[in-house]
Amino acid sequence: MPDKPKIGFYWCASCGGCEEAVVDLAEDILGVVEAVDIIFWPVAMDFKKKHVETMPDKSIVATLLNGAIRTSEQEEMAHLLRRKSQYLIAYGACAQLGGIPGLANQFSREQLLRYVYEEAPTVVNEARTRPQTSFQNNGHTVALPDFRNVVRALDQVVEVDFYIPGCPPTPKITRAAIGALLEGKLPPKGSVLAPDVALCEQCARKASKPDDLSFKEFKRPHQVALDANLCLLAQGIVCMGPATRGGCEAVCPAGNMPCSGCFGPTSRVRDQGAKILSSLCSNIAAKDEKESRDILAGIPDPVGTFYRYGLAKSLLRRKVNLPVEAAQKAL
Amino acid sequence: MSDANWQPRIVAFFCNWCTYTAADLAGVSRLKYAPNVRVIRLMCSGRVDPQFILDALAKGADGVLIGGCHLGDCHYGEGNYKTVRRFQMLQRLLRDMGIEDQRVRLEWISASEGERVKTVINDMVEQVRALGPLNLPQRRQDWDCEMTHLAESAGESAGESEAAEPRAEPEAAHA
Amino acid sequence: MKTNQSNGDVRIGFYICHCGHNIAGMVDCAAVAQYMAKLPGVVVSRDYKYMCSDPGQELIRQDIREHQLNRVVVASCSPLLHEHTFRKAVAAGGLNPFYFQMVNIREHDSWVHSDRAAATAKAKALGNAAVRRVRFHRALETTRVAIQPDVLVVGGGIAGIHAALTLANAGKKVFLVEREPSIGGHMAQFDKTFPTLDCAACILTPKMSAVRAHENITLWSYSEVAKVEGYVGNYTVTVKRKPRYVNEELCVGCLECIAGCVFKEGKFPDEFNVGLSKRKPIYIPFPQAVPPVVVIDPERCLQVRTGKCKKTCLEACADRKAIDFTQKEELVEIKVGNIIVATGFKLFDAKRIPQYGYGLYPNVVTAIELERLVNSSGPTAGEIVLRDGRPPKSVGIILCVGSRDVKTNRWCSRTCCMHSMKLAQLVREHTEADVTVFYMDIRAPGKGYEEFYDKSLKEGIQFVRGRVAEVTDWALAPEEEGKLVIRVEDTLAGFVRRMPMDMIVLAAGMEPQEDAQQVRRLFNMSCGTEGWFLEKHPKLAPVSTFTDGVFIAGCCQGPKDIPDSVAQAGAAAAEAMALIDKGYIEQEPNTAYIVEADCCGCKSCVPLCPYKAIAFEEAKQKARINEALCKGCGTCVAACPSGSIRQNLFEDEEIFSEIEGVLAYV
Amino acid sequence: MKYSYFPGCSLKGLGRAYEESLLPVMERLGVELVELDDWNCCGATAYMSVDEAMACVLAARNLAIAEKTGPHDLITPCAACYLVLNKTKHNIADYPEINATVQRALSNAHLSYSGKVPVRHPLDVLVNDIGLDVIKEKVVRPLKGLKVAPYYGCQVVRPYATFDDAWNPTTMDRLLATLGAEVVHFPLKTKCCGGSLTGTVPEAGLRLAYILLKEAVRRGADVMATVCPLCHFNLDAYHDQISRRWGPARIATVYITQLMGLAFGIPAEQLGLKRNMVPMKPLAAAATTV
Repeated sequence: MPDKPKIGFYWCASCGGCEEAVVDLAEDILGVVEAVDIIFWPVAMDFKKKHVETMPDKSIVATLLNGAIRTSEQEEMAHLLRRKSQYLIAYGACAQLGGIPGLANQFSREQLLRYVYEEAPTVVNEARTRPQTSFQNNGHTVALPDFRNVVRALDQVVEVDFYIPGCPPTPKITRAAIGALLEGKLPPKGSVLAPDVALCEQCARKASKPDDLSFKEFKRPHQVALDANLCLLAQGIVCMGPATRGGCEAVCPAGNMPCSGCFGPTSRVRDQGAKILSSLCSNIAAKDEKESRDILAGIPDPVGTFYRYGLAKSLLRRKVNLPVEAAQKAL
Repeated sequence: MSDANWQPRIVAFFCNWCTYTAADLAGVSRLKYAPNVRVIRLMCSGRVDPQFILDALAKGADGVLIGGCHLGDCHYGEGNYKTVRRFQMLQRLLRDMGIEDQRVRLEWISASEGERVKTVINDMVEQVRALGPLNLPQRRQDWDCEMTHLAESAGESAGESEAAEPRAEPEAAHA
Repeated sequence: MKTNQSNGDVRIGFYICHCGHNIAGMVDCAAVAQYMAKLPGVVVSRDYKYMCSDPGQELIRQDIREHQLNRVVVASCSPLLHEHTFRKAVAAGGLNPFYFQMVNIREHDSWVHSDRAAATAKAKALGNAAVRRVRFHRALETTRVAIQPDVLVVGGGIAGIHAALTLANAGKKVFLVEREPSIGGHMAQFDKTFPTLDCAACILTPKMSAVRAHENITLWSYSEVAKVEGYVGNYTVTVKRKPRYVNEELCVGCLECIAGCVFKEGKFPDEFNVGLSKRKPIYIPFPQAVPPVVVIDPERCLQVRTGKCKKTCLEACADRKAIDFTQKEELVEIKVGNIIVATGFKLFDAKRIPQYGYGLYPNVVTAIELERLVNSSGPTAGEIVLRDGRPPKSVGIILCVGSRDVKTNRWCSRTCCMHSMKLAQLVREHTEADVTVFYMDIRAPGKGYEEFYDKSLKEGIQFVRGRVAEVTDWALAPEEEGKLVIRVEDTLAGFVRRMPMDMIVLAAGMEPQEDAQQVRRLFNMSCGTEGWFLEKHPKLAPVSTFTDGVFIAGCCQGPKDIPDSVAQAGAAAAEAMALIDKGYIEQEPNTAYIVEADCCGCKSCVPLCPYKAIAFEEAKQKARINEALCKGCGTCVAACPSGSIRQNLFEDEEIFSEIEGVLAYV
Repeated sequence: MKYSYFPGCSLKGLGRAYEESLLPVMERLGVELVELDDWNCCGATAYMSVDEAMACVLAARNLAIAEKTGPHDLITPCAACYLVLNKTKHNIADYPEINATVQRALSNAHLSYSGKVPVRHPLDVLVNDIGLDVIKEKVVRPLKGLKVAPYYGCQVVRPYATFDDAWNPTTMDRLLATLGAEVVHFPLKTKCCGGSLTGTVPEAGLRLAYILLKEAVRRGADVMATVCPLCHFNLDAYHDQISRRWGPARIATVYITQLMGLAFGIPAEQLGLKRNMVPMKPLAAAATTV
């Protein structure tokens, strides 16, 4: 019998949720295991990097890589897996868009390290010790990867064939993607494996949408008791649905929370944040500039709200006036 | 990063009915102003998608100028009201992203205010000159240098994703 | 995110115009052409002396054929000027006219810069943008919208009257709306007109009655335009008809009611005689008023104000029953295809220059007041007299009152010189008085005007050159006692004069109407900084505005005399007729449209359209744009959060590629 | 209410009556005037014509002291001082070179002037800050039947017509009406009083003064009201010479503040009225009774 197609999973800067998502396939995972030969999955199986290195190039049919690229090690693995895989698939919002880690592009590496290792209220670190890229201990050298200045989406580091969106991707689109992969029914390279229509279409609250979304104030979910059926925008809640690719079947609105945009924009949009900003602001009901300014004050953190997942892939990518500190020298 | 012969580059979006016409009037009146502004004509300032502004900055503009009819005078009634509301939010966003207010300006210039086109442009060019280059493509390059000690494929693939941007080619990154 | 529209073998022709020296003088056209030739897709790149000339256009047509061009870019003047010309040329070459893009390197480049290198660089950048943009262009069709043939004329002064008659005589239906109870405007108040000295009434009255008699003209006096909606060819206008408490159909203008009014004497300042005489609450503006119908002043009439009056006017009117106190203000809606705005001017208020003593010294009058005094149907039946009834022995006329003055109005009111010389001659005719005209410059540039100036000199009218410092009543010499003294520096004689006068006439200049700004907004016009309505082009489109189908005539566009006003009115009428007789207007195909498959139905766009062109289709749960209603502003396109609304001629990728282009060339 | 107060030389000398009447009137109105400490010559018009920059330095020292004295506006009753201080203020704002000279000089004197402190004329303050209704309340002896010709002179409204029209000011007219006086129509209200010409070229200067006096008489005025020490002097001091040249035109000229004092019921002798060369004829009986 011919070899089953080889599949790899890997994670970079991510929370692990995407790994969970794979496991969320539940019984279906068996079907997958049946159909494929998982040759690399650090979370679940004991394969080492060297195993991958020894494989011939392109011998892995597809690698589903989740997480953003933040360290030299993640970069290196991305390149390695790129070389070894026929298809490299960015799995989940972090790999596709930079995701939550991408929000760190508002700060310099120094700011981040200082906060995390010195200033965070939960930290006790009189010695002000910071992670070193290498560390000597009786003759042995332990090396740590270099922490980069910039958080990157996978395709900002290596070429990517397909994207499976979501934070995390839902079992349904994961299943569909793997299915398509196995049946070789793949769309053109570079496609996002999800519908190209914005979320409202799938949202159960769509019917309750008023014809005139004129915003008199913006509220955040914790500030009000949300009506479980009424369109969230109609309740003055910033819902990214209209600017976000569908495919998740509006699970967040179904859970009485607004869409925060994890599926990223449609293929027709270059900058998800700019677009939702444009549509929300256009619909503000204000007499004068002062009033509109006051209404907009209801959105205290535009970057965090409009680019919750997409900052690294946005048109600006990173706070522009941040320095680029020299790479921490690796040995 | 500013060099001696650096000139600010400003992309302007002018509405067809007021500001673009005012710029024509400035021309007919032979008013002289700084040559740093490149005007893109739209029918209404309401057509100015915030993406255009971000994209212009991302592609190397040092500033962006939006020109529309005075509030209440919009040829389409209220297009410019949408513009000003988007602008208010965009300006906050830009501040958070480290871009100074003076780099992105919204000005109301009516068809008869040719003189104002001149003063606004000269004024803005000087302000931006004072701020120095924004030059995001260059900054991108600098950011990405930290990757280039890895396999050259880094360059290629990075280049891939940056294809839209001139001057971000990997070989440049190596330099 | 390139779309397939950019695919296919794009073959671009680029042309840069020298415009004689206008562009070539500041932009190195050859260098630009060479640069453009190297850009991807550019098959032909030429520079030529005059692209808009026939040979220039022929060049485009030939190249399209010989080089199978499928895109054309012309870098020359403003698209607002010649885009049309070149689209036609492209079409003549067998291409869809919208495969064309124009680059403005004259108004926006060569004319406004003085550094050749920089101007050339800018031209390259703009050209680069156009070449990148034009690849995305698609074949588009212009849509035709039928033109509603009726015309609205706003303002019943000489300009409005002439425009209305011209159109009506050409068989067009005209609505003439006048704010005052009668048409006629300022001209009706004049006694004679320069330079021919023929009587104003004699030439105006026939035109006024013609208006009334004309079957194609609907005259609504004592009415105002309240609302204007729609666009060229299809305006919906709401007219507010103020109650005159007199039925226009029934009133025969016998004026019995005026005699019968409970007020035995006229008690209120008469507008037509600028307050020099008194009228009753029920009155007729002036004998030749059109419509020849009385009007009741609601502010003054006891019945209207208090409801308590013997209403003797009703008895006087008897069985004609023309007087109707039940009249209410009514709003009438009409549909017209074109609008001619001829709302005229307002006289400068001479009180604003206190040193001339108007309102302080009774014998300081304005030119229009003197005009009424000279007029045989005026308050003094044509007698020029001082307030105490004596005829003046000396009259001084001061020019440029409120005009050509940084403290008031910068502009020249253009008519005061001639108007004043006319009055001077009339004063000489009617009285023994010596007349002195105080001027800065005499401006008599019209046909027969300079001759009129000579005539004035020959008739012994004195001219003193100098801006008058003040008019005062304090006497130094005995001969000044009891007189008004003009203090002026005689800039020809070179010393300061004190000249005692009996009467002083102030030639107050013209100003935009009080409500010019509201009117401008009403009709969506622009104003110059001074407040005069702005023409589309100072030379080539003097009666058009930036709003198609709205034209301006007469003094609302700037100070001018009767001949010029009439000429403009004729021009405006002709412009309107050109549109009407064509029968339709071609609409720029810059409409927005929604790609149904892409729309998620979020409704963000629906409330944004000022023309209600966006509807939400419940059946499909998607928004749809009615392109017939869309005016192409693009606001909804910019606002669509999923990028599902697109705009013809202004597609996202077209604009993104322009941005790329202007920044590509450093 | 509190104001800094710059009297200038006149109010301590020839124009003493002006200060003598101003202070009690302001006191009645509850306005506190803080006289600048160690003020100096304003520079007057003469120095300006010799060396404008240095003249500004001179005036600016007073402004600097005012700024040091406190945040409140600076009142200066003498029309000449009022003009010079305002002109200096403008020059400092408009001409960097003058500003440089001034600041250098001031810093040597350990002073500085940032251009704040508005320079105000009492007429402006009385009518626009204090207000006519407040003044009306204080009137105990309305100047009934007293015909007054309001004479402003040139400097309070020209070239800086800050609080009134340059051609036809009416502030004093309204103030006089509030005091109960009958305001004579006086179109010469801003004509030249002769200025310094009365001393240098009398036939020209005094003629101008004569015109004003004669017109005031002709228009039936009992008295002329003024706000400028120099005007007052020209109109009060030369009657013998004037009548010798052009015939009599005898009429008293007093400071507006003196008339206010009378209306407020302040005894004449406390208002410096006795210093007038042409005495003001006693107020009509009607007016003197409360």
